[in-house]
Amino acid sequence: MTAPTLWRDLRRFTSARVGLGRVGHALPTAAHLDFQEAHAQARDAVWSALDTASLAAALPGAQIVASAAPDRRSYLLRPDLGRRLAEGTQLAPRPGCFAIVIADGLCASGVQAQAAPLLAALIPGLERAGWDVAPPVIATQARVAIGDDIGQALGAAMVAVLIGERPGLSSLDSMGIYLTHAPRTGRNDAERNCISNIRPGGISPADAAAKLLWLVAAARRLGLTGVGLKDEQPAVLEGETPTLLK
Amino acid sequence: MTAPTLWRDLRRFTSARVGLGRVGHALPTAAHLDFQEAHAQARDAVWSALDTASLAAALPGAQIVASAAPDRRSYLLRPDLGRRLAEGTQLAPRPGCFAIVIADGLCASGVQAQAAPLLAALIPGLERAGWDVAPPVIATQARVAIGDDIGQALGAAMVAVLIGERPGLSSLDSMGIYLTHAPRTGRNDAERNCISNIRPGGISPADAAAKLLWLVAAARRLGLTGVGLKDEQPAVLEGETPTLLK
Amino acid sequence: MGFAQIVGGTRHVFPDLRALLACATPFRSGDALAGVAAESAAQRVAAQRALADLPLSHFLHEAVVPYEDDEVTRLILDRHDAAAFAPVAHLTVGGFRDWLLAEADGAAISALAPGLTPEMVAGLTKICRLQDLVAIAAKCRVTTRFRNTLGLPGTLSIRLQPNDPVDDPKGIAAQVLDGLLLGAGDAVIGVNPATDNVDNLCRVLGLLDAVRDRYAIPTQSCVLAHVTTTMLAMERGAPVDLVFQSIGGTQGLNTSFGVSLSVLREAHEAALALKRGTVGDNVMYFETGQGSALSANAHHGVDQQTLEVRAYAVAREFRPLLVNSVVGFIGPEYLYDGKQIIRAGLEDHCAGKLLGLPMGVDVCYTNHAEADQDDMDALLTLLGVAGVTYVMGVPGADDTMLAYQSTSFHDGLYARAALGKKPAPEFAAWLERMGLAERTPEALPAPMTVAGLL
Amino acid sequence: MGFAQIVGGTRHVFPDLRALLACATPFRSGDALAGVAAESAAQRVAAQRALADLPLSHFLHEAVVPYEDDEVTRLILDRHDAAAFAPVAHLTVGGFRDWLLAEADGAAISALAPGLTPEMVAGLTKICRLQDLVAIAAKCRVTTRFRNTLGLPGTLSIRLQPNDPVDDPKGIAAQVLDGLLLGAGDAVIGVNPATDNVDNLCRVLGLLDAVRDRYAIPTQSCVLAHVTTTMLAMERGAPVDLVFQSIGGTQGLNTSFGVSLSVLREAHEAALALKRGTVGDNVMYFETGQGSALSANAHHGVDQQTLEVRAYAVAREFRPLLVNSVVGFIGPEYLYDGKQIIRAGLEDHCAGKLLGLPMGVDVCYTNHAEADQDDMDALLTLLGVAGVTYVMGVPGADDTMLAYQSTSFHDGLYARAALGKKPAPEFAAWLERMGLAERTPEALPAPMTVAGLL
Ligand code: B12
Ligand code: B12
Repeated sequence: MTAPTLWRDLRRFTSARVGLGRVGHALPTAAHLDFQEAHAQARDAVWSALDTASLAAALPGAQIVASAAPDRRSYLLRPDLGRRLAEGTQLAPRPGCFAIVIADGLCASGVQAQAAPLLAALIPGLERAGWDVAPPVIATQARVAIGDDIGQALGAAMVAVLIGERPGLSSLDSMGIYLTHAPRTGRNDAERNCISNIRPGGISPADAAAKLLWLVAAARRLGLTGVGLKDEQPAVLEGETPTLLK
Repeated sequence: MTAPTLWRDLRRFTSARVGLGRVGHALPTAAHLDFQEAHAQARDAVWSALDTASLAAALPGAQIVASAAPDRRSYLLRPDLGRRLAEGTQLAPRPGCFAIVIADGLCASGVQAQAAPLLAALIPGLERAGWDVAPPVIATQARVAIGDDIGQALGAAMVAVLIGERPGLSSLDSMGIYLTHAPRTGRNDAERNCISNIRPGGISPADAAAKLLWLVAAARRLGLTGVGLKDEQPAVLEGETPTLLK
Repeated sequence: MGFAQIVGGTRHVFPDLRALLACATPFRSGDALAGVAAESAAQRVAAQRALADLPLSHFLHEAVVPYEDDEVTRLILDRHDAAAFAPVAHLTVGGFRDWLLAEADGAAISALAPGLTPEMVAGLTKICRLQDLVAIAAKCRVTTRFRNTLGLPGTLSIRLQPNDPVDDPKGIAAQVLDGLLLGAGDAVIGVNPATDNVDNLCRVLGLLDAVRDRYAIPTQSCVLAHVTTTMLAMERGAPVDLVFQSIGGTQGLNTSFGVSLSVLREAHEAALALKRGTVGDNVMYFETGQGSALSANAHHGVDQQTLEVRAYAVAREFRPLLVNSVVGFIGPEYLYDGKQIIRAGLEDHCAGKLLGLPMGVDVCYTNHAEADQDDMDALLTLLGVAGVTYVMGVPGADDTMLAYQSTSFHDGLYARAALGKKPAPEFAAWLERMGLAERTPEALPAPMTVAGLL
Repeated sequence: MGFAQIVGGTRHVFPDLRALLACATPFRSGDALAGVAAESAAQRVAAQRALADLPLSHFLHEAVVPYEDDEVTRLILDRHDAAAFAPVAHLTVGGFRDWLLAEADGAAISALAPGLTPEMVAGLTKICRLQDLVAIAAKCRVTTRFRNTLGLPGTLSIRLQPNDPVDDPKGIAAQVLDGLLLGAGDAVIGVNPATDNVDNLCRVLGLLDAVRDRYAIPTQSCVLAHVTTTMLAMERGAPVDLVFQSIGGTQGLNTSFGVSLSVLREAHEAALALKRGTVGDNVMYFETGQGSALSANAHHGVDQQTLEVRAYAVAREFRPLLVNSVVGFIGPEYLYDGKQIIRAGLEDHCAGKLLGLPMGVDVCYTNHAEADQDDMDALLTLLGVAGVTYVMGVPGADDTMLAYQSTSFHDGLYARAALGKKPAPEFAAWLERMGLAERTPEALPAPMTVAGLL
């Protein structure tokens, strides 16, 4: 280590907004306007809709449902509605199954792009582990806890909710997965596990599928998800492609 | 002058919020909450409506018209609409008359209470001065400049707009009068004169009528209203009842 | 000439500087009312980017209101000082922001002021965040004098505003005493007269002058009548310290206010001739406010903030003692809510200071706007940090004549205490002498009574 | 027992303390969502008046969440210190506000803290304007220590928050360097781990400890995993300075966060046993935020701000080094826009300080809220004037992992410069030694490289 590293070179190591320089104590104009532009885009992303038809086309057997929130504005201001299925929603029971929910959440694009590749890695793994995997349920204007309603209706043994995470200035395409053992209406967040930041620049769908399979296996062993289930999946060494755990 | 005057005694001399005391640098809690209460009331007053029927009943021959603002919210955000008559309003021409407009403005209660007493003093004075006084026009969702439209439609020589002034914390009942010579659409505010704060605690309707008659006479003499016409009505001595000027 | 900028894959085009400035403005209701606001956040950012890249020198070549039609434009361009402009002549608007934040100090900014046009400054503020508006303004040094010294670093002055719905002398006197007890009045003791009656004006002028004289208060008084009425009062020998007038950024608005540059010039000279100032001869007091030009239909399709800054070009021509933007005074059709009022207040203050003006702000709102005391506390505190020259002081924040809420005398005390600010030095010494510097006495200091003032 | 108050001729009735507190709260979306907000401005004022007249002692007799059902209520009432309460025992809520503003000084407030319940403090803040929240908080003195001293008058500290979407060591290191260059990191260098994987946690803990050690930075580090995961890491010998946990104001919310008082107690003891602090032993870091209890359906019909203050009662039990409200982090369903976020941030800060906590605030917003950088500048500046202990520092204000906007390192510099604040003294001395106190060098100081940190 000899040649001095320039401050702005820090940018090579991260997508975070480092090395921006400064004018007095403030951001230089260019960086400030970059921020403003990103903010305008992220705000728009909140209002983007999940293209349920094309998603369903890629996922044979998928069923499309809606939450009790009638529109986007209600969705944003009434999380209680986003956690409940719309009145009268019918789901065919499938006791003991592994349920999969794909929810738009706060930004649809991440789910739109990554749900299918993730499921392509996940479902075979689940089936190898002996699970009866129910066809995915695609839910719009939905919050994480809608998985409890859906899981209960199906009589599922576990539910994984793939959901659009809120858009950030540098991520309009992030997906999270929330895993809940024995889902039923009224579960709390301490009873779930979470995998977050599934997106380009974050965790890949393949790595996320591997981690989820590890969690599912542990959850079955322990008979629970949540704080009682610690993610002890061995750390993947950088550069090494993770192998699916059985 | 011997005994010291207490700070709070200042309140005897004014309805302004003097002598409130202080806690540190702040208002004492009671004064702070009085303010909050007055604010809640003043905000409601903005949304009060002029009872045009009872007003018209008190003013024989009065005609009721509306501005182009369809509702209160548009009125607040679109002053341009409040300055124009609603599409299709019909007014019978009365060339050379003195026109009187009663407008709700930003708070109806002052006009509601004081327009009639003021006109009771004003109209005879105008008539004594030889004016042909047109029956009052009552205008809702109206701004001052609606008098220009109305005056033009009537072919009036002068128009006085009696209008509800914006509500203050200590005045939910204030009326203003704006006098315009040769009214026509497009007049600006430099071409009007104003009498403001007609209300209990402010100028009485009788004093306002006297001042208006003085201004009308001067305007006729000079052939204009506005900055070119200075209010040189002799100051009324305190306690003395003003006599109507011929 | 037009401007174009690509944002998010879309090409946004702005036909002229006027449109560019308007679209670059953070959203406010008045620009929407005028139909000149950006249609989307993306379009706004595009305009801000294009504006940031625009050379400052461009503003010398494209007027937003035609030179031929408007005496304010002529004033701006004819008075432009190219030598003063030189240090920033090579910069873009974005570069100007960077220079101001990184390099400029108070002296450099003061020297620059005659080289800046209002439109350059308006453009700058449009690409500033609140904190930039605070930080830049805090660097500016503007000092003015009449009977005391306003604008020194570390000071915050207050206009004592004892308005009465009928100009009752007792009501005015009681409010003056209340304000003095609470440390207000160093900027000016200034009454908005309820009527524009000439006798009445002279009477109120006499009252204020007598109060000031009686207690030897090192401050100035003003009655905010129309300038032409004040000129009449001067002719009649009334004791006029400061001449007041509302002004705006276009000739058309000033016409609708019943004034012109020549009327103002005449009034300025008349006031100077009275030689009533003791430590200086800044004799004018101006008020402005975003939205007034649009209200008078004299806005030429220019956004309200740019027009507001143009009003400051009118003000600086007359070396005023005080200027303030009555930011939330007019109503929600121009500044809808607390957020818009807060931003506009900081813009106006910063822009005025950059142009070398002794800027105060009437931190205020009306009852038809979506704002409350919390918003005012925020704006007042921010302005204090930004080094505002003065704010209003109204008993209990309630102006019983103008029907709006401004800052109270208490608010002034809060701001001074929270930010470690002092009144103007001469006035601070007077408060000390009168025993009013520390706490408000429960009984009035011996000679100060309402009756004694009349 | 109920409360009644006449306002504007109407009699408003509030069935219990819970309803009274809720209706007295300035409007916010979360209370509307919960169905507990006042229905009109008049009803709100009525509640505020009735609340102002309520004796503080009443709060010792009426719990807003039943004692039997809730360990937080039990903690609050069982720990109440009657002797400390004595100086204000005779006051109403309104009288308490007056006393705080007029008479109390920092020492009196510190002595009082154990005598205050969260509900008393919540009640107080509901009848305060922003400026009161600023002025009262500015009087409070709360100092905590681990490897440096936080909260001294005239200081403003920054949590350096170098989050990375995959906990990439290089990404974290680059952000740490960026923050140090810009003067951030005296409150803590604290990473939110992307995953809750235990190995990963240990790895990140090791990285942060190595950085701190290598440059002898007088600060502390923290990885904000779930407390039970951090406990596992401690068992495995990882270098844990501070134990972090999100907490709330009801037992039900804490259950939904997977914690309880006994879990926190266990973690506290484990961390104390490590004896890693050099100048003090405040080893806990808590985060809170209005709305979380409602989100977890564990709010018992209590308004969100009262519940937030109850969370501070949980925090103070463990003598934390740092507490902060993540005020705009959760979303518009609880705090709709900049106005609500600004007020809530100042409420939380003031309330926490009164209860003796080292309060920071995550001055922040999400992209689904109606807020922007201007609002954050306002809140940051106001908090600075109020004497906030610390704020966040995120590169360019953009947290790429948590997907929200918080204060940037630049914002920290702005606030310190605009308000004349310094970092914690030990850290300030370190910045001086490293040549980072004045300006950011264009090239990194010799030994500071990303590679060098790994
Ligand atoms: C708001 C206001 C303003 C705003 C108007 C902008 C706007 N778009 O609203 C601003 C700040 C620009 C303003 C300026 C002035 N104002 Co003014 N203003 C008011 C205020 C507080 C409220 C008016 C109101 O609610 N009107 C009712 C609403 C429903 O109607 P509107 O159509 O929206 O209002 C129009 C008129 O009010 C008009 N207007 C406003 N002020 C004045 C003054 C005069 C003399 C005239 C003819 C018209 C006028 O402007 C509005 C838009 O066209 C009143 C005080 C009060 N309590 O009413 C003083 C008041 C009317 N103004 C007054 C004065 C003196 C002035 C100035 C002449 C001050 C000066 N020296 O320059 C200037 C210039 C006025 C002009 N020729 O245009 C005096 C009038 C005294 C008198 N009896 O003559 C009043 C009574 C306050 C006072 N006592 O000082 N004003
Ligand atoms: C908002 C948020 C919160 C809020 C949630 C309140 C609310 N009503 O929204 C608050 C501040 C309370 C919070 C708390 C915690 N959070 Co959190 N949170 C987030 C965040 C930023 C956004 C979530 C989101 O958009 N969800 C999608 C929307 C559409 O669905 P939703 O139904 O509205 O969201 C629900 C879930 O997100 C849930 N939730 C929030 N956090 C967590 C954490 C876990 C482990 C679980 C199971 C659920 C959960 O709360 C919401 C309401 O029910 C994510 C990061 C991200 N970029 O997504 C982290 C994130 C999910 N949280 C995280 C953590 C660690 C926590 C805490 C455990 C921290 C702690 N030590 O206490 C606590 C406790 C969580 C719990 N058991 O409830 C981690 C999870 C890491 C992991 N892989 O396990 C994340 C990924 C951030 C991080 N890396 O630090 N959190």
